Formats: sequence, structure tokens, C-alpha cells
Amino acid sequence: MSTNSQKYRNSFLKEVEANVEEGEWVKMCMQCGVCAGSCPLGKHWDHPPQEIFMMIRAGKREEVLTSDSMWMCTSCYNCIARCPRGLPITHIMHGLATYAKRLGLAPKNQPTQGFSQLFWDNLMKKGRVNELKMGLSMYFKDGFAQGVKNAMANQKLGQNMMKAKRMNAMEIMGGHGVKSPGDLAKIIKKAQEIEDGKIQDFS
Amino acid sequence: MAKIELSFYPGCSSQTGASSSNYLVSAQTMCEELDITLNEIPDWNCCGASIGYGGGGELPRLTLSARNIALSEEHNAGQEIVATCAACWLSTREAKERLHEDEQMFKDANTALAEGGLRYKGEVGVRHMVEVLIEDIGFDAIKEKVKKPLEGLKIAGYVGCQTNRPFGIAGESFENPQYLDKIVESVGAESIPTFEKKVQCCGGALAFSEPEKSQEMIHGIIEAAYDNGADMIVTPCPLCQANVEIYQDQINETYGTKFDMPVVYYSTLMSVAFGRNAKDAALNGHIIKAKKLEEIANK
Amino acid sequence: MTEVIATNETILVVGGGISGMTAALEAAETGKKVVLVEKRPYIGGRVTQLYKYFPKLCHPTCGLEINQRRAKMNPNLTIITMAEVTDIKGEAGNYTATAKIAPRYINDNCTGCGDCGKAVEAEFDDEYNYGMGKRKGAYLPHRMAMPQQYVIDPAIIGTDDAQKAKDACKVNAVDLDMQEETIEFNAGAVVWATGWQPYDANKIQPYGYDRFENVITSVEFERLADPTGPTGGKILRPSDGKEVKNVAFIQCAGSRDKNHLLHCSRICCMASLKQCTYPADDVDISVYYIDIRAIDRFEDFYQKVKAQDNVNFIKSKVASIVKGDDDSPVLHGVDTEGYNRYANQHDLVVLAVGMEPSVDKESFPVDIVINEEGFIEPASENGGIFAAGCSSDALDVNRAAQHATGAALRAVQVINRVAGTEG
Amino acid sequence: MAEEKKMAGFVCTGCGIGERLDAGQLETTATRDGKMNTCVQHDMLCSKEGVQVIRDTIDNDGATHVMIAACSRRAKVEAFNFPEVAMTRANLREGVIWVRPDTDENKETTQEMADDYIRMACAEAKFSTKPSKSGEQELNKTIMVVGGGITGMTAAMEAAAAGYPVQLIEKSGALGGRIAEYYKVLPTRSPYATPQESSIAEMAAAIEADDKITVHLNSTLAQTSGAPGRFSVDVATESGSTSNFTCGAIAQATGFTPFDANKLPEFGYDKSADVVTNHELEALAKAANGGPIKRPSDGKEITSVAFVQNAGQCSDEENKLAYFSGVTDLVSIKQAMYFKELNGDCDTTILFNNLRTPGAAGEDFYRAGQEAMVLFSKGIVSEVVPGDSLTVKFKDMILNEDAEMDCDLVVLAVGMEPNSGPDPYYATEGAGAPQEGEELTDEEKEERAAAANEVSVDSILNLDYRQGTDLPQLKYGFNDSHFICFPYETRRTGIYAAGPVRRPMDIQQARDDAAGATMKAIQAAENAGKGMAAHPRAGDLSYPSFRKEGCTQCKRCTVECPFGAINEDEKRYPLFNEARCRRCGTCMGACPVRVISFENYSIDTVGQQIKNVEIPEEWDEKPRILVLACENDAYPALDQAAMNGVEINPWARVIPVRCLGSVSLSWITDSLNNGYDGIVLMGCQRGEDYQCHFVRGSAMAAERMSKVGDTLQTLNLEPERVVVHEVAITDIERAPKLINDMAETIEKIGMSPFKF
Repeated sequence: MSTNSQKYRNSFLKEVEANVEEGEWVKMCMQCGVCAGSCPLGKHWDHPPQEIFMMIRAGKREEVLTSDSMWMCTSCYNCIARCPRGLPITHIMHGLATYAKRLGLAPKNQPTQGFSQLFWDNLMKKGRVNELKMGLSMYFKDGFAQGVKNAMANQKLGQNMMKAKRMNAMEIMGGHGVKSPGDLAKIIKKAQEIEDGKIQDFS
Repeated sequence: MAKIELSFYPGCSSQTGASSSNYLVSAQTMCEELDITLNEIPDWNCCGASIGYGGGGELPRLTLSARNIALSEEHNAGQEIVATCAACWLSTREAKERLHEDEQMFKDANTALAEGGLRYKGEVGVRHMVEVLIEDIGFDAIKEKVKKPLEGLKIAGYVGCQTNRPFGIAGESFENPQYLDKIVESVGAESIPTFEKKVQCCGGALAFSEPEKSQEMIHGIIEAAYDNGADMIVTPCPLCQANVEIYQDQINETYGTKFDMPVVYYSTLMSVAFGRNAKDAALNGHIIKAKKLEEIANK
Repeated sequence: MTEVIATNETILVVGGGISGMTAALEAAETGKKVVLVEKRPYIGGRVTQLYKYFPKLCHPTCGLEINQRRAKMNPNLTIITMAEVTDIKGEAGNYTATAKIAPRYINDNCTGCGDCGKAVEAEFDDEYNYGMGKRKGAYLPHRMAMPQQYVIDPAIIGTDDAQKAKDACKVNAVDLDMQEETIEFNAGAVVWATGWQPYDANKIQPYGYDRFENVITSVEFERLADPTGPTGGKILRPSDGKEVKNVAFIQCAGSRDKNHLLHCSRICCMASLKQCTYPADDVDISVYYIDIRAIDRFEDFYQKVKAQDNVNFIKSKVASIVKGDDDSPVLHGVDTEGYNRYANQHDLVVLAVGMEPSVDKESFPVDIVINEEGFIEPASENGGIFAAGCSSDALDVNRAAQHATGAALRAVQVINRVAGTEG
Repeated sequence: MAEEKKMAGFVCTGCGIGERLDAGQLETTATRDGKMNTCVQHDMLCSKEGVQVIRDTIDNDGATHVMIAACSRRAKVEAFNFPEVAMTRANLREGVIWVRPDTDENKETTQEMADDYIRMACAEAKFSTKPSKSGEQELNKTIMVVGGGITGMTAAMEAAAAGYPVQLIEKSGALGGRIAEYYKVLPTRSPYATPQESSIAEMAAAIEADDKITVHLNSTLAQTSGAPGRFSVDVATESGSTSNFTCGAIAQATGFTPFDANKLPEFGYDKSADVVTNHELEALAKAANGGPIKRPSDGKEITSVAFVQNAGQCSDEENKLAYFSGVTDLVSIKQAMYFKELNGDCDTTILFNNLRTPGAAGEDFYRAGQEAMVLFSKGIVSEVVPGDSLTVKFKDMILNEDAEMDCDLVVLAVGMEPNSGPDPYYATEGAGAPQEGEELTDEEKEERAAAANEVSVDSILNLDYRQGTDLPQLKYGFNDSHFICFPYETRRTGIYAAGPVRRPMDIQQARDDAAGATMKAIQAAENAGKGMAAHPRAGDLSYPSFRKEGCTQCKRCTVECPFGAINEDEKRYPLFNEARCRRCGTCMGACPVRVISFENYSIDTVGQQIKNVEIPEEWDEKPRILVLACENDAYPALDQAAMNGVEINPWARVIPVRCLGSVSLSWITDSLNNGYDGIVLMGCQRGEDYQCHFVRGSAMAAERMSKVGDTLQTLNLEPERVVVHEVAITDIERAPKLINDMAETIEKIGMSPFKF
């Protein structure tokens, strides 16, 4: 719980500015709410972007970082297109989500959190996404039994895709990729290090 | 028409055996007809899409795209990069702009790339195939190319999100872009300019992680097209295409509908209109067959 | 040929709206020679198109009547209508101005009797009513128009209609051979009062002004409410002429928005509050706002309107408008006072469009300091050229008149220096 | 009058007048009934040739009185402009042919209408004389500026820059006013991003150096007498010495006083030294001179501040301010930036309801504040709990929950109260005004006024005016104009308020306002010298005079003059002050013995029009309706109705009046005695949002007419025969209807028996 000495102070706002992608924009929000009204998944947000920005100013660190709201972002960019103050809201939402995850505060079993990690791991393996494996790992993320269920549920879909040559069982053997996934890994590892180095400790 | 040569970034989903391999096929056919040469960026990697954010942070994601641009600048020097996939285009262009406005990011990205012996300059343009069609080719030129006008077809132009926002196509509005309708008309079909869901989000990657939420939106998109009397939907985005097409069975189950709405690419329409056969137009790549197109193609 | 007697002791006022009129009259009533150049066929500008003023709910034509009488009776004042200043050369105390005068095709003989209007058949969209309603090809722009002279629409020149107008006129005021003319004259100082224009609502795409008939602008709403307007003062829906029972006002339509106008237009909040008093009290009214900017005593008026049972305030920038049943707009957004999502259907939506300064940075006739919002800065670099009213900032009528009076003094100072009357 | 009258009539037959009316007969009427020495027709009188005909008659035949029968007096004004003669106009176009149907059965009545308007115009001409300058005062170019703050200093400099000498009066020992105490001020040039140094010091120096400006420090006004063009001012200094000077006009820039925060116990102002007002913060910032701002209580460097917006403002509570003081949101942003500048890493939170930062400068500065990491929260503060660390309790309107925060310092954004003198109309229009149904005698009213002045603040101007010592107030003590189109339409001619005493405003606005008020002051001085009236009858040379021998010293005129233009001499006879007068004629309407008149507007110029209307025999079934219409609104409304072809019944005879307040009861009683069947008076809206530019003219007419009842009784006539209406200039359909309604009424109740 934040104490009065943190409420409506800049402490959390500063943390967001330092550690969150495009975080320095949060202070520019004027609470018009056009982002909240523009989000296609809006009704699924416990706290719409504009409210999250207000919570940041109010110093509600835990509430914000443990929220599942940011994970509702579909990256449709409606909010960015309409924001009268030009806040890159999509990126701020992504940034907050990533930061929450980094701190281990993001809600567990948040499906999109899980999926985005799968996606990333998947692409990092060979440098290109392997849709089949990604699909399967998605189905099996909640264990084998659930996985089979999911797979069965989507079996028809899979068969259709195979028929249309838009899914290839052979992908399981490897599939597409860059020539030297190792080099790519090195590059991204470096990028990761640089980024980690910049994170400031506010805890 | 002057020959156009571009550095091509196909993206993961368009690879053979991947979810939008039919997009690639039809796009290549279309380009042949329009005398556009696509030089694939050698050894390109995934752009990280938008959904990658949860795994990689900002810099790693930007670096992914920086690598592609660097490769293009190295191997396809002097050629603008063109992408057919909305996410690929968006990520790459976004990365370029971000690295341009933020000097530190620019340095950091290059420090990372140096690990793989690459250097990013970021001096090359990044465009979507649709921009090339509108700005370099033009609707009239497309009209001229038409051998088999798609008469009697009513097609809903579904633009979706990422081809439209935040960059969009020059001269088009975010809320009511017209270019797909113009393409539809250029190939002799009837457009639906009032299609109110033309920029509605389909859920994007959340179709995987949050199927119910996404399918609710997809349902709305198909329903609107249906209510507007559309024979099929056309889109410039592979994820839109997949999401709107492949879940129709599940949506029909959930909502008790009987949707059977083909969802094709602008390149599909053009390939057929330009007189190419069903195979070149990759009509076989559709789960819900675009029968009316097939008929025209097989004429 | 228009004759203008002017010296470098003459004050040139560009724009004959409330600010220009005020500046011109105050200077002229102080004994200074003034030339007023107005683009429209009449003076008065945008206030002539308003139904009422806030917060008194009095009628702009009342003040207009007084100002026009002042103008008619003042020998120091020369008014040139249908004219634009295209060039200004020289420096403070010694300017040469060039003005282009469009042909009115009616000369000073005109008695305003209206015979030509009756004779002509062709009709055009009535710009006085923002295109709602029609006017003839020979017309008096509005009943209070000064000069009280008809205008012939250039579009009918060369047609039988033009000839009909000529034949109908008993005082041969119709001159179909009138040509555009360019005149040059001196001035010691210039008051720039070209005012403002409503921000182009078509550019605010999410609100579909270009797609939905029942989404209109605040300036159009003024005409709807005006008994002399296209609907005779009844507030009817453009789509079906039905009486409006439920109206929404959207604030900051184009203002406070980096995609449109960066600045706050100041007047829109009060204008909408004023317009809340136009419909009958059985009409439901919703005001969607970010901040209600009721300054000074306007707070009283804000409280008064707030107390109306039929008015409801929602702190929200509307996200988008979609078409609902029988063409009723449905507003989507979130009430940010405690996160309430809404999808509200209204009979009519009024966009409180922002004030865009009518100061064209590109083609401004002389080098002058214009800020990023497009307003003229009070800069010493501007020499003997002084902005008045909405050329200087987004202002309401009262502040515009106040500002114009001050601008008049600054012009008088230059003139007096020239005349060597100081000391 | 020495010169003998030469009356010339002119009848225009253009615009269909010739077709619709028998011009020959009109001519005869003018000469036979109207006693015109000559009368000629012209087919287009407003044409160059037509105007030349009139001009020749004046120049060659020496016509002194001209009657023009053509269109409305509002039309072709520029053409029919002959200041060297007494001129009247008969409105045959808008007044007759445009409001009557062009049919044979209407021909007769339409002609009668026209003939009457000719007779009326001739009579009006006969009893008018050409207005001319009285010479009561000469040009006095000196401008007195009261108040040496930023507004007054600006006014002084602006006047001097225009070449006018200035007498600048300042109560305190130095120029500069409040701004002198400020650390920094709002930016006045784009980009509106950072607070800037005020220019007050340079201005003071410039004034010092300007030999056109005489500065009186430690000075107040002992008395201001006279009128525009000849004000005589006694200045008293603290030391007790007095001096006198004369001036042509006055600008009052006496500024404001910050709201007393002791009235806000809920915010702990009286309990904690660390709760300060926005004005006190300026001093703190200045005291810090470049270093960090320190807490008043213990000198600790401040690391967190909360700004409470609208403290004691926008409130419906007793002894708080109901209005919003224009700039206090911008000021708080500015002051939050002080802390960002001086206190390094200091948190500043602004708790607002509606953030009111209008215009380009306002919104820019709001964004600049956010850039500087000033934290904004839509929150309504309920309480500030004192303590080592202050706790601010508020409702967060966005998160919709009760919240609280701790901070080192709380700044209360309190409002501005105008430094205006006592309101002359406290007892009649202000708080002391009689309540519903309460009838007050003049004496009682005066007692109340006096009482009010006792309790209220000291006078600033000490005007030697019959109607109080200071400028009238619009609302909340502000000396503002009541009119939106005319921000400087003062009720004390030649005296103009500027700056926060007129309306709460920021420095830039105050400086522009100073320029505006100075412009009006200069104008007033110039026109006083020419004997010309000020707005709205700008340029009018006519002025009221009275027959002393007839005067009963009843004081009606001195009490009711809306502009305090009439004083009383020791014998309580009225003393007119031409340059204060606005020529509305309210005094004329007030005078029970009809001794007050203007050259071209008098009991006779109207009375004779009424008398010269032909009253048909009762059995002719042709009633006559007298319409007295305010020339600003009702008359233009009727003109516009005519343009729209709205019909008016043929019995109406319309006479425009300067103001309904100028209507003499005698006109009403005379017309009733002369057999008029109905009388319609049309004035402006009255009440709080009155539209009458002569303030209470319309209201007073209503009051006076309420007394007509007795007259009607004695004549045993029906009360419906006399009606007073509020008519707006937009009542284009309604105004004619009101006249036609009277015709119907007469249908019902029958003709007046008083036809001789």
C-alpha cells in the first residue's frame, strides 16, 4: 500500500518515465478519455489507459503493475490516432505490461502474457515464427490434458489450414529460419543487456 | 509503366506452409503483371510483430527490425523496402522512425547489431505494398491492366488496423479510408464504401490468447459485411485475413450464424482480374472458397 | 472606379467584423480618417450569423444596429466591401496598401427595393445560413446588411437571369459590366481584424460530420435556432425535419487537439452553454466536455445552465460517432469521472467547432510575427500593424471589442506621431 | 430663434412610392397641412441628382428646415445627410407601402397613412431647430489615470504615446502595484512556456522620464467635479497638502484585493503558517531570491506543494466569491514552475475541478506545466489538516474515491475582489434595492444609499455628482459595462474602468484593457471639446435645456438621469452637464411640467406629430393607433418586417423615440384626448439582463405608464387602450403583430369617444 507521502507525488511517475517504454508521455495526459472510448477491447479493461495514467499520478504502483488491463491491448492504434495530446498509448501499454512482467508483478496465467512470451521464444529459436509449434505450445501451455482438449477443439481448423497448405505438419521437424540463429541470438542478447542496464531501481 | 524494383520483406506468415502463403503467391502474381520486381531481403528475420512486446523489451524488438533494414541496406542497396504484411510494415517503419528520433536508441541498436557484424543506417524508405500500388502504379493503371473485370461481385473492403494506423496511407483518413474500395472498383467489382466495420479491430494476436473476445469482434465484422450484401471481404492484412476467415466455423457455433464469407487479398482480386488462373491467384489457399472468383478465373 | 481618399494619417482597418468595426468606429469617432476593407458584401462579419450572445442571451443585431448607425453617420469612415487587401508596403507612418475589389454588379443607386431579387430565378446555397437554405442569384445577404445593397452572384453573369435583374431595376443600379478592380492607397497604420473561421468539421473524422446528416456544427446550430434562419427558428433534424428531442454537444471539436487546433478556442464552452438554452425544456441535452472553461462572471451562467433539469454534463471526449436507428447518431466513449462506458443515441449532435484564425501565414501581405497557432503576436517587429480581436487570440465578442479598442489606440498613436501632434 | 424658418419639403416617388401613392396629393398635404414653403417631387431622391436638388434648395433658397418623404430614416442615411439644417423624414416606403397590400380596396387607407406621415414629418420639422455645439466646454487633452499598478502605468504610457498629457494618481508611495511584489509573471509572447520577469521596473523608469506624465504618489482624490472636457480634480496627499488640476477624461485602474483566506477555515489558513495564498507565495518566491523556497513555519526547504484551485471561488456559499477569477489556474501553474525552478526535485500537485486555461496562451502554458512535471488531478478539496506535514483531503473525481495527500506547503488559489468605490445605485439596483412590492420614497432611497456608503468602502473618485461618488457597478463590485458589444459603455461619461477593477484578468489582458480604456478617455475628451455626445448617440450635438421659470424643482430629472448628468444647484434647480449627457431624453420623459427639451427632440417635436395626425370621425370606423417605438430595437424590427412584407394595419402611426424613458406622459394623455383609440409603446427588455442602452428607460416607461390608469379612468376609457411591450430587434414577426393585436382590441372594445 502506498502511504500518503507517495500519493499524488511524482515517485511512481518518475519510475514510469525511467523504466517504461514512452513513459515520459504519461504526464501529458489531460484525462479526456478518448483512448478509453476508442479501444476495441475497452469493456474488458478494469482500468482504461487514461485511468491508468491517473493512477500512476496518484502513486498506485501495485494496482497499476498488477493490473491485467494493459494486456488487453490488441495494438490496433486507435488510441494513438485519436489522442489529442499525441500520447503513444499503445506503446505505453506495452511498456507498462513488459515492466510489470519484468518485476514479476504481472498477473499469473494472463493468457496474452503467456502467449506473447511463447511468441517471442518461438521467434528467437530460429529467427522466424513457427506457427505450428506456436499453436501447439499455446494449446499445451496449461498442461497436457488441457492441451489435447484445445487441440481437439481446433482440430477442424488445423485440418482446414493444412488442406489450404497454410499449415504444414512438417514444420514440427524444424521449418523456416535465419541462416545463423546464433548470431541473431547474440545481437538480441546484447540489446537485452543494454536495456537491462538502463532499468533504474525504485523498489 | 516504368519497371519498379523493391527490396521485399515477406514476413513469417507468408512463407510456404504458413498462414498467409497464399498472400505471397497472389502478391507475386500481381507484381509480375504490374512489372514490379521483388528482391527478397536475404536472411530476413521476424519483426517481432506487436505481440512480441511481452517477451522482448523495446530495444530488442527495435533491433530485430533494425537488422532487417541493415540487411536490406547492405544487399539491396538503393531499393526501398516493401512489405505485404501489415505488422511487418508497421514494426519496420516504426523502428526506423524511433531510431531516427532517438539518438541513444540508434547507437544502442547498432551496438547490438555489431555483435552480428551488421550496421544500421536507416536511410531507406519502408513502404507497404498498397502504397506502391496507389502512389507508384495508380488506380487508372490498374484499371487498364484488367482483362477480366470482376463484374457482379460485391466486395467489402476491410482495411483493419495496422495498415491504417498510426501511419496509414497518405491522403486517407483513419476512420474512413477509401483506397480498398477504389481498388475493388478498379478491378470492376462493386465496392461498399459505407461498410462501417472497415477499420474495426479483429483482435490481432489476441485471437490466439483471448479467442472469445476476438471472435466477438470478428463476428461483428462479418455480420456487417453480410448485412451490406457483400459476396466476400477483401483485406490488405494477413492476420486480418486469417482471423476473419478461419474462425467462422467456431463463430457460427457460438453465435448460431451460418457465415460462409470468403476473405481474400487485394492481390487475389487483381491476379484474377488481370486474367491469371486460380492457382496463380492462390484461390486454393482459402478455407472458405471464393467460388465466384474461381468461376471468373476459370472462364 | 472606386475612389479612396487616404493619406499617411489614415488608418486602414482590414476586416469589418465586430473587431474591425469597433476599431474603425472608435478611431473615426476620435476624429481620425479610417478606411475599412471588408471581404464580404456587408460589414458585421460572423456576429451577424449568431442568434444570441452569452451570457445575456441578447441579440447581436442590437449592437449591430448601433454600430451601423455610428458608421452611417460618421464622415471620417470609408467602407469598401467585397474587397481584400492583397499587399502592404512601407513602414509605420507610411504604408501603401493594395486592395482587390470584386464586382458587386450593383452600384450605389441601389435602394434595396428587391425588384432584381424577385426577377431572378437561379438559386444558390445561402452562405449566410452556412449552406442550409437557398438564396437568389440577386440577393441582399441578410436583412440588416449594410450597405443595404443587393449583390449579383457572378455565376449568373452572362445568363438571362442577369439581364432579368437589369431589366427589373428601375433605378439602373445593375451594372453587368462591372469588373474586378485593384486600388492602391496610403495609410499610416493598419489594424488587422480578419477574425476567424469555424474549424473544418470534416477533418474531425471520428465524428463523421461528412458522413452523418444529423451531426452539425455549432455555427449551423445558431442558424437553426434563429427565427430568421432556414427553419424559422425551429430546431429540426437535417435528415428528416423531425423536431429534435435529444441533442448532444461535443466540446473541443477540433480544439485542444494536436491533430487539429492546438489551442483552446475559449468561446466554445460558453457557446454551447448558451445553446443549451435554445431548445424547449422538454428536450434532453448532453454536454460532453473535457473542462468547462467558464471564466469570470460566466461562472454564473454555467451554474444557471447546470441547474436546468434537462441538461446533463459528461466529462468525456467522445471517441467516435456511429449511425444508429433512423439516422440518429450514437456516441461512443467513456465518462472519465469514475470510468463509465457509454453508447448514447441522440437525435442531433452539435460539434462545438474551434476558432481557426483567418490569418493566412503563407499569403500574408506583409512580414509580421505569427505564432504556431496562427495568431498574430503583439510584436514590436510588426511596426504600424496591429492585430485586433480574433486575429490575435481566440476571443469572445466582448473581449474582441475590448481588444480592438486598444488596437485602435495603438494605430492612433502612430497617426498622431505622423501628424506631429505630440509634444 | 432669430433667423426665420424656411421650410422645404421633398417627396420621393421611387421604389414604388409613385405607383402606390398619389404623390400630387402628398405634395399638397405637405404644403397645405404641413405648411411647407415649397415641396417638390423627385423620382429618385437618393440619387446624386436628387440629393443635389435638396442641396440647392438649402444653398440657394436658404432652406432652414427640410422634410424628406421617402424611405425609412435608417435607409440612405449617407445620402440624406444635411447637418446644416433641421431635417425630418417621413417613412413612406418601409412605413407605408411595404406594410400595406397593393389592392384597390386598400388604396384609400394607404394614402391616408402616407398623408399622415407627411403631416407628422412636417410638424416635427416645424418644431425642430438644428442642433449646434453649446460651447459649454473646450478641448482639454489631459487624461487622469487613477491607480499606479500595471494597468494604470500602461494607461498613462499609452496616453502619453498618443500625445496626451497624463496626471497619474497613486495611493501608495511607489508605482508598480501588486506586480511589483511578484517573483515572475505569465509569459506574454509565444511560446507560452516559462514564467518571465515583469517589466514593471522599466515601465516605472519610462514614466519617470516622460515629461508628459505627472505622477502623484501617496495621493488620493478629494473631489472630482465638472464633466468630460472640464473635470476639476482636487488631489490630497498623505502629508495633507492638496493640489488641483483639470482634465478632459478619466481612466480608473484601481486594481483588486486578494480574497481574504481567513474566510476559509476548512483549509486551515488561520491554523497553519504553511497554508498560504497564491499572492503570499509570490512574496515567498521573491524572498527566496534565487535559492529554494522555504516553509514559513520552520524555514525547511519545500519538497512538496499542493495547490488548491478555486479556493473560495465559484462558490454559492455566503461570503465566498461566486465568480471565477480568470487567471488563478494559470497562476498556479506558473507558481508550480517556481518550485521546479528553485527547489530542484520538488513535487507540485494542482487539484482542480475544471482547469480554466483558455486561448492559445492558456493551453500552451498548461502543456508547458505538464512538461515540467507539474502533476494535475481533477480533485475537489474538502479539507486541509494542519500539522508538521499538511494533509490535503479531497475527492479524486477521475478515480472516483476520497483521497488524501501529504505535503510541506499548501497554496490556496484565491480570487480577486475589485477595488471599486461605493455603488451609487446600491439602494435602487444593488443589494439595497427595494424587494418585491416594497415601495420606497426618494428620501428613503437616499437614506439607504447613504447608509450603504457608510458601511461600504471609501470613495475613490469622490465625484461631485448628484448620483453618487463613484462608478456604478455591474455585479460583484466590478465596474464593468453591461453590454457585450460595448465593453466600455460607461454609465459615467468620460470615466472608464480598466483592469481587474472592471473584470478579473491577467496582466496581458489588463494592459490591452488599459489601452482600450485610454482610447475611450481620449475620445471622450476630444468629443467633449466638440460638444458631441458619446456612444451610443455618438456625434449628437443636441443637448437638453430647460425653462427655469416653469421648473418646480421636483428633482425627477436629476434623480432619474441614468448617467448622473444633472446636478442640483442650491435652490434644487437642475444643473445640466452637457458633456456627461448621453441625449437619451430620460429627463424629458421625467419632467411633469414639460420644461426640458432638445433642439430636435422635444415635447413639441413629438407632441405636434401626434396632434397633426388626422383623426377621422368616430363613425368612419377608422381607428388611430399611436405607436411609440424605441429607435434602437423596435423601430428597426418594424423596418425589417416591412422588408419581409409583413402587414401592419392601416390605423397605426409609428413615431420613433430615442428611448421609451423619454416618453412624456403628456403625449399619452394628449393623444387620448385627441381621440386616438389605442397606444402601443415598444421598448427594450428590462430587468436584470436589460437591453436598454439608457439603462432604465424601458423600465421607467413601464412604471410611468402604470400610472396612466388614473387618466384612463377619469376619461372612463378602457385600460387595454394603452399597452407597453418589450420588443427585441429580432421580433420581426411579433412587433407588427402587437400593433395588429391593438387593432383587434379596438374592434372588440370599440372606438374612442374622444373624437372632435
